[in-house]
Amino acid sequence: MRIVVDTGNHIAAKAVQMARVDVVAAYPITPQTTIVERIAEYVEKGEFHGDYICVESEHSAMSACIGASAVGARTFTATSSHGLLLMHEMLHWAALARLPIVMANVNRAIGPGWNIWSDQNDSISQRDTGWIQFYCSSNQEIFDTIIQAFKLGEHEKVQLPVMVNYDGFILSHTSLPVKIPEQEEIDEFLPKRKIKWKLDINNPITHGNIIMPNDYPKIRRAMQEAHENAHGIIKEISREWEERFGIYHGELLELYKCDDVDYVLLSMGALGAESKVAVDEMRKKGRKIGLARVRVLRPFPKKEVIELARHSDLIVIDRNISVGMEGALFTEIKASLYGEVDAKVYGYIAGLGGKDVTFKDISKMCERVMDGKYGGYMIFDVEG
Amino acid sequence: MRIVVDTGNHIAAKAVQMARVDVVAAYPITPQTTIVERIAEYVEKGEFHGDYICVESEHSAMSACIGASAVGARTFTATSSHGLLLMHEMLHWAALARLPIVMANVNRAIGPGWNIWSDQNDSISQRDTGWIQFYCSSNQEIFDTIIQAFKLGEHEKVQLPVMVNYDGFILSHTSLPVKIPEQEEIDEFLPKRKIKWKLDINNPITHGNIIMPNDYPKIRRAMQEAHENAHGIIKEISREWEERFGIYHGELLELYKCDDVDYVLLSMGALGAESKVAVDEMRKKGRKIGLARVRVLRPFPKKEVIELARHSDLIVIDRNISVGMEGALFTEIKASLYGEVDAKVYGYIAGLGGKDVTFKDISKMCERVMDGKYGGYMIFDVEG
Amino acid sequence: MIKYDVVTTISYPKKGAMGKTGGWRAFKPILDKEKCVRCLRCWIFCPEGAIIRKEDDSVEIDYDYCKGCGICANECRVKAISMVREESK
Amino acid sequence: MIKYDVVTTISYPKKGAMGKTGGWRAFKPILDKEKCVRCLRCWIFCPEGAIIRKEDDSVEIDYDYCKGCGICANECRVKAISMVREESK
Amino acid sequence: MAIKDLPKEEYVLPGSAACPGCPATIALRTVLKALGKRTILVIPAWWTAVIQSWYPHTSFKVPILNIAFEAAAAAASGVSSGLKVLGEKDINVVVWAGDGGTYDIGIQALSGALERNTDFIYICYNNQIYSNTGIQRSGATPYAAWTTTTVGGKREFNKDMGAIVMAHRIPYVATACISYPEDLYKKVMKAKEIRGPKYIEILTPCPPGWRFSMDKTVEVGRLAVETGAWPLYEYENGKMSFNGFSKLILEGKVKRKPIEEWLKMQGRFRNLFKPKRDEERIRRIEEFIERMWEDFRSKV
Amino acid sequence: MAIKDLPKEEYVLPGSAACPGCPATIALRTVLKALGKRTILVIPAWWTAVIQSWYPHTSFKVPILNIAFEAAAAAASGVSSGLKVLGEKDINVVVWAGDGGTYDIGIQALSGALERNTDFIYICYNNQIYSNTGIQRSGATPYAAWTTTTVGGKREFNKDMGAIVMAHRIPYVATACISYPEDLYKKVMKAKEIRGPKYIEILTPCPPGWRFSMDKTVEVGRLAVETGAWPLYEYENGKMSFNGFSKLILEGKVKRKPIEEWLKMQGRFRNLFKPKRDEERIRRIEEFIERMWEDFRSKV
Amino acid sequence: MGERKLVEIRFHGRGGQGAVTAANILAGAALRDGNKGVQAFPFFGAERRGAPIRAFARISDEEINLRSEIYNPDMVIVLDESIMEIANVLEGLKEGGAIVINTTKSCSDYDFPKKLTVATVDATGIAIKNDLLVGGIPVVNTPILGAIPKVLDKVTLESIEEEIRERWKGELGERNARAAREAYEKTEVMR
Amino acid sequence: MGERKLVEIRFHGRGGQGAVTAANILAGAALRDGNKGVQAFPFFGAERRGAPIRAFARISDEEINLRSEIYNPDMVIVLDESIMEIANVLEGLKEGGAIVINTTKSCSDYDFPKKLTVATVDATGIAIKNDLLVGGIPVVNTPILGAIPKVLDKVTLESIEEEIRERWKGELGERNARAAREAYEKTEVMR
Ligand SMILES: Cc1ncc(C[n+]2csc(CCOP(=O)(O)OP(=O)(O)O)c2C)c(N)n1
Ligand SMILES: Cc1ncc(C[n+]2csc(CCOP(=O)(O)OP(=O)(O)O)c2C)c(N)n1
Ligand code: SF4
Ligand code: SF4
Ligand code: SF4
Ligand code: SF4
Repeated sequence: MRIVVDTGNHIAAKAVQMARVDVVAAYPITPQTTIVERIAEYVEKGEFHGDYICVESEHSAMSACIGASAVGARTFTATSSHGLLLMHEMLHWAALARLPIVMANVNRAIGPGWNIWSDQNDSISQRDTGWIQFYCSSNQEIFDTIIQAFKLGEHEKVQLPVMVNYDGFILSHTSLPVKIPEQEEIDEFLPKRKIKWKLDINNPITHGNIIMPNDYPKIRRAMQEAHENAHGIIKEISREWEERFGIYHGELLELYKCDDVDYVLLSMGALGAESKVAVDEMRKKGRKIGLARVRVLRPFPKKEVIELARHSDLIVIDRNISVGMEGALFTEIKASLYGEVDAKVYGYIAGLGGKDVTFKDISKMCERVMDGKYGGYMIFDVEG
Repeated sequence: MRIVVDTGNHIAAKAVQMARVDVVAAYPITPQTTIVERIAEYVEKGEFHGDYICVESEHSAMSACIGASAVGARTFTATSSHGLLLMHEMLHWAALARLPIVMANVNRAIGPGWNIWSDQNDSISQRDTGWIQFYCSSNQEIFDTIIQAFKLGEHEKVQLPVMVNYDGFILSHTSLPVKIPEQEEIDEFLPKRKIKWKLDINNPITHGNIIMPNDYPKIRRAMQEAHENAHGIIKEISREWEERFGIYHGELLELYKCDDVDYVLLSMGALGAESKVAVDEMRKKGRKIGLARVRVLRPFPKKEVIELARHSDLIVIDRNISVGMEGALFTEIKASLYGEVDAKVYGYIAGLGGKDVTFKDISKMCERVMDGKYGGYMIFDVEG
Repeated sequence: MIKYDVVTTISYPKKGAMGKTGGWRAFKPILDKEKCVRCLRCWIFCPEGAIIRKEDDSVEIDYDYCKGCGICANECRVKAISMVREESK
Repeated sequence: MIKYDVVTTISYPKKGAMGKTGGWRAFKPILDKEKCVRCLRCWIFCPEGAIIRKEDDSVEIDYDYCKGCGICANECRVKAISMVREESK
Repeated sequence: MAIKDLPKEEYVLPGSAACPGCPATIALRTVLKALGKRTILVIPAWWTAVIQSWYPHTSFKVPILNIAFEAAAAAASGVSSGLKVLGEKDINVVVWAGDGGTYDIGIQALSGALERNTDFIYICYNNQIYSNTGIQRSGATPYAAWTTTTVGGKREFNKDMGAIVMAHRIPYVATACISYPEDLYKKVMKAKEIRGPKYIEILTPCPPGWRFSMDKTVEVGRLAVETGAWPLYEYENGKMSFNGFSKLILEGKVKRKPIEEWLKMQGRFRNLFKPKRDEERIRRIEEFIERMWEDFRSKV
Repeated sequence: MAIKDLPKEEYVLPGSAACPGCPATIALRTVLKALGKRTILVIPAWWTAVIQSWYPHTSFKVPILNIAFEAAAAAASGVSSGLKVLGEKDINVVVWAGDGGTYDIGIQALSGALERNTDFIYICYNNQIYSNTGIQRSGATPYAAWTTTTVGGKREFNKDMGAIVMAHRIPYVATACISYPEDLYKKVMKAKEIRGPKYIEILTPCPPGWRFSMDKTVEVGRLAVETGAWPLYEYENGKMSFNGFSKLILEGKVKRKPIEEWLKMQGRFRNLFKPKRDEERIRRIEEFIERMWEDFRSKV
Repeated sequence: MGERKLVEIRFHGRGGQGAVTAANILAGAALRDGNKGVQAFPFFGAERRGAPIRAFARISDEEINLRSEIYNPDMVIVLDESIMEIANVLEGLKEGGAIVINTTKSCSDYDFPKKLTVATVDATGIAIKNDLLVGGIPVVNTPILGAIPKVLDKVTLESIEEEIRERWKGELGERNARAAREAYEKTEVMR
Repeated sequence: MGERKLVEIRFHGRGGQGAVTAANILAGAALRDGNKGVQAFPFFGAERRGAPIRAFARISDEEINLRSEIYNPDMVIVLDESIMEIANVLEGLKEGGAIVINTTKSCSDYDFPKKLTVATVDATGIAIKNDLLVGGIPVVNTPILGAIPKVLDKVTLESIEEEIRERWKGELGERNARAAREAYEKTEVMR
């Protein structure tokens, strides 16, 4: 185990290298670009065992990943924002085809106008594609989650693609210290891919031909089951990682100072880290508030959220907005709690288009709730 | 006013013709194809005032619509399933650019395997793009909604694109009687497009260049406001239509026998029509149940749903699944009710991949709830 | 054939996946063995693979699957195949 | 200029949208009017439009916006422009 | 090479969902005889996706990856790359796509795969329409042809996909036609031996789409070649050469049959002849073909 | 025509976000002088999207629709069609795209727009890389050039986009280079007068991307033409003709300068010369260019 | 038949025979006859020439809100007798329902395992007689429509004729309408 | 400076001067010196040669969870004196904080409106002397790093040198490290 100080993107590339990925197909887009550049360097230096396909678009990147994964290769791609949106059809495809592709998505706002800064509307808009979704809050977590994502996605009871999200610039271009295990340790944690189905000349199957109405729902049911399985397997993997490497980022949620509090703040990604600072500050002032950082959006951590709400009221900060409704996390948390508990749930939207959100902003939002001065629902960036 | 018997798709083409659309850009896909074929026929016969652009993909269809709308043209496209998914990036674009494009989406399941039959995963997956979304249950409603959609989208307080969804085959290929007003009546209802911004050589603006983090949230806030405005304007338009033409499909919801009931069933699209039959049957048996057909998913009819739940428990049938969570309508209804009322809400998923859902199935689902035999959540198609 | 236990659309090869498609026929090809010169044109052009090529390059028609398109008759240069209306139609 | 009241990214033309970009310069082009033959090469090649073309086709440098790339100096065939280091740098 | 020499192995099973007289299965039977067992097909949305029949059955005996309409060449890049890294050698990675998926919605993925030198064979099945969705115009639809979206006849000429692909300077490009199975077989066999991207386009007359009776599929294809409407050629090492009847035309050894013979066989060109002969449009077609052959002559 | 004859009107305002020595603004200034006020630009994602500066300001004085990276030609079809239906005449609809948005991710929209005969001018700004995202490989990147994704030099030759576009048989295709503004101006002026799709590609050396010092932008472009690495030509009525220095080369009136002169000016080709001369790759480049010119000679 | 508020009808034919068109014409005619609710739809899939296919219609006095398939039709129309060898045309047909068959046979030649009203008509013969041929193959969908008013009183022959004439203008419409009338006249019914 | 648990630093430079690299090297060095929490990040936007840019670093004894921008730095590093004419380098700088300037001037030549520790060093001169030039332009980012340990005791010159040597192997690294040491030695500080 050694410590390096590097950007989220370079760390992601490192994880890809150490996961012994067979095929990478990716297309550049700010702020993801330095991942593929780094992988290209590895290739040039002979430090990458796999193949790097320079595709001509993200749509083709995901299509190439599907092709490679379908013959049994461990497959990775990385993108951001418009690139992710352009993949949309193929995201659905990869999930319905049950291919354990892993993707790093560097969260970035959607245009027009062009905006290259972080917000999560890009990946939130993919919540209905069937992908497992993680959100990271540190470079260490990026590294660990990418390696874990292969194990999870390839698990025989899961067989699903996994998206590892992290904030553009805020993590992608920020250097932070990361502990890197030895290659052998990683190999032990993550053995070669075991395959459930593949294109095999000795076993000629056809994948993806027409399926009639009577059979189709079974395919969807199976995906839903796989997500239910993933729920437990994520926990197992988190614990295994902790045992092996002594690093633990939480499971579907990371709970931070949540014992015996009146309020729990929920946020995702880098905001989740900043929220820790906010919680610390508020604690100092004697506020009984903790943080549940949402690491996994799909499968949605329903049970965990309900458990939280049994003892505390919730304050949710979304770095996204489903226009015409509200923040996606806010919606899904309330939906999960409905009929189960009656904690109060407060929602904010903040950090759209890279608008900076400081721990002070977060404290302000929380305190306003705790002081009984907030009942509504707002875009803090504008109305703050 | 005359009555014709024709398929949902042909009726949609008729609406486009009578709305005096300037530009249509579309690409064929089952089961949408007969819309564009019909429009092509109109063009050939000189019965269409606008231009029909034969594009080479749906992505280009939406891009061309954006271009045309940006110079002030009234613009329409139609698609389905994979075509809609391929447009995803440009859907976000059209909404953020605030262009009142109208699209007919013929709901169809997503592959692999290829499945050309109705389900709503395609349009549900676009719920975060900022588009207004309607769901129709009859060919009459298709006609009326497309015309209304232009009025709504072009309204100075809205300026948003509108998606008019209806079920593949079940409506698109099914002939039903439709009342068609005279052209002059339509013209009176829907005057020429009024333009808020356009590309104009005498007023050279740049649309969509870089926008920094401090300004970006305002753009999102404005979209959210436009949706809030749309909420009221949809109601106004529904009433105006009723006054002019004597036809009324409800507003954001269509309430059917909802007075004084213990339960309200909620469903969308063709299932909403079939649900009326189910309600009739159950009423005959003395069950106190009504139907609220959800016509509009964005802006989400929060207020209306809360109102309903003040007096009755709700049973929700989704023809979609957000894998790893649940049906989207179920989620959003519960989220809307949370903290407001404490009605019971029951959810089913049914009709995926075109699996037929009969009024008997619907009654079975409802009766199971009403008999206290259902507490969980299931994909009726498989577990039924 | 290995069956995979992941539920996704994996399909296995099957003759007659759509059933005995001979039932689709309106016209039926009749082979006159006498005239046949074993050129195999009918065999290579039959869209259905419903012309069976024997060891000795003589041919036979598989009526279970012949859809009655008439290409074999059209392409046979010695007119060894003729199309006749199916009985009950 | 009409301002549109829809809130979307509509931007209006402005000279110096990025401020006075002359501040980016490390080297400064100096024009020797004597040598200049008014060929206008510097004018057409200046990426910034920072060479002002006068009525009589003589030229002048707009230091508010010249970013100091040196193309004008490189392209002037009579070497009427030379690049010198900016003072305080 | 005679028809007799084509292998007996069949990879397309009878009883599929194809229409009677379908040129797709004709083409596939021959192509798969050439490709053999060590083959993976990548198939975008188009009529063949239907012909496969449905879950849980398939009418094909080679492994197939169905993929989205516009994605075939990119998916094939992934297949090819995956096989390479996993050490699986000598497997033919083959895209089997329609003209819609090639000329129009799939051209970008194709162009990208060619540019990055993917090791695969791309076969375009050109029936000059979108048949799967019920006969709409494609970039390959010829001038003046009726489709449901070009009711009065198409206004533009078809793209010259062969020229576009050759402009990518790949090792092998060929055209073929279902009516000449030996020629097609040889071309596929040759493509198998070459590394890098190979492109083969097969003309495949479609009875409902072109509006002729289903027993004429092969005949209409033959006439396309004999009238010069469809040239048979190969492009290797940067040079074009012509095959069979097309070679004779090129060398002036036979005269092309009049194009009208071919046009008249097909209902889709009816508006050129009824209610009255459209001299102007027929002349434009004639000229277009003549110019094409002149161009060919200048190239060889 | 002399530089003096170019109009004084400026449509690019000083004080934009462009890098010092940026060839994009050089090109745009000339192009917009030719296009004039009655012009709408459609701009996909690329460096120009940045140069515009940011909301609520812009450095351009013609109306601009920014659009997604891959969508420019399609959006322009919409603009063109919309203007037509609304009766707005004689407005130049112009796509202004990078080589990434043209050769790679935008080729499909472009090909489609050409096929359906869109009335517009498509201008490809070819700096042979993705500069906006920090210098990655594009389909236009030449063989052996360093980029961040081709660290040891690109393995493939660049696409011949000119040939691909000409294979679409459109009315007008031209190449230009920022170093020859009169030539560029004339070509844009000519394109304005023609109906249907027009394609102009401008070579634009990028100092950070090609690794030369920023005062050499114009010089490097000139040398590209003089060494024959970049030909200047026009294609009209199906025929190619050559301009300026390229004409002299073609006609054998001057000899191309040695390609090494051009390569050596640019840091991106350093690995051809350091640590030691890579004879093999230099020879391949030389051959490639020689074959291109041979090919041109056979075409004219 | 007709006392029921809602009548559900299934057509059996082969790809290319125009069963869907028949269902649509029937719906149009029924509307003319004052049925507020009419509906026609194909079986949702690709048609292949010669392959067995199905189409459907619903007719009712009231607006029809049903959007599901028809499992228990009141009436079955068989456009091609031979289809009965490869498809189960009686599937789900209601006890006491009706079946209309294009055949040269007589009603009494049929012996169905259910109590049914049986109607037979030689639609093929009528088509040939009226020169209704496409590619040499008789067009049977319009003639057989003529048989329906014989067993279903929700729709009249006149409306069917009008609907046919609206769909095919001029002489072709006339010939089709004539064929329908002729079929009406020649239909044999056994209750 | 250093008694604070968390130190926030802002670099001011011009596009092309390597301010981001400097921030990264500083973070790496600080980790070597046992600071558990280190962080370095650019201002998030495109760099243009010559245009003013900013970069940032945080150093702390504990893991850093902050992900927001730095508004009130404890220290400002000015890579290019002339930048002070076009950018407000003092913006948000804490009262009592520090400023390190690449200049030939002396500390006393500056008169800031805040109470600050001022450090000056002729990084340009040192770069030229050590032949650190790219395209004729002096590379000032490594030399100026040497000045930092003079005013910030969370990081040592030795660690900075090591970090530099790891980044540029061989002779180039040596020259850069030497320049840093020389800068350290020549830095003038006024508290
Ligand atoms: C993104 C997308 N758009 C449209 C379709 C619908 N679609 C499927 S196949 C097809 C046409 C295929 O045409 P072609 O490739 O020429 O093959 P053919 O059907 O003629 O055999 C279309 C439009 C689709 N599946 N996906
Ligand atoms: C779908 C999508 N993918 C990727 C990007 C990121 N991106 C923006 S510009 C660009 C490269 C542009 O290259 P080019 O067109 O050659 O223009 P240049 O930057 O060289 O000026 C890329 C990859 C994007 N905006 N959208
Ligand atoms: S009629 Fe057609 S399907 Fe039957 S054997 Fe002949 S060619 Fe084959
Ligand atoms: S085509 Fe005719 S001659 Fe040839 S094998 Fe077939 S039947 Fe015999
Ligand atoms: S130095 Fe560059 S920016 Fe300045 S005037 Fe000369 S060409 Fe223009
Ligand atoms: S290039 Fe030189 S000579 Fe020509 S106008 Fe400019 S300064 Fe004068």
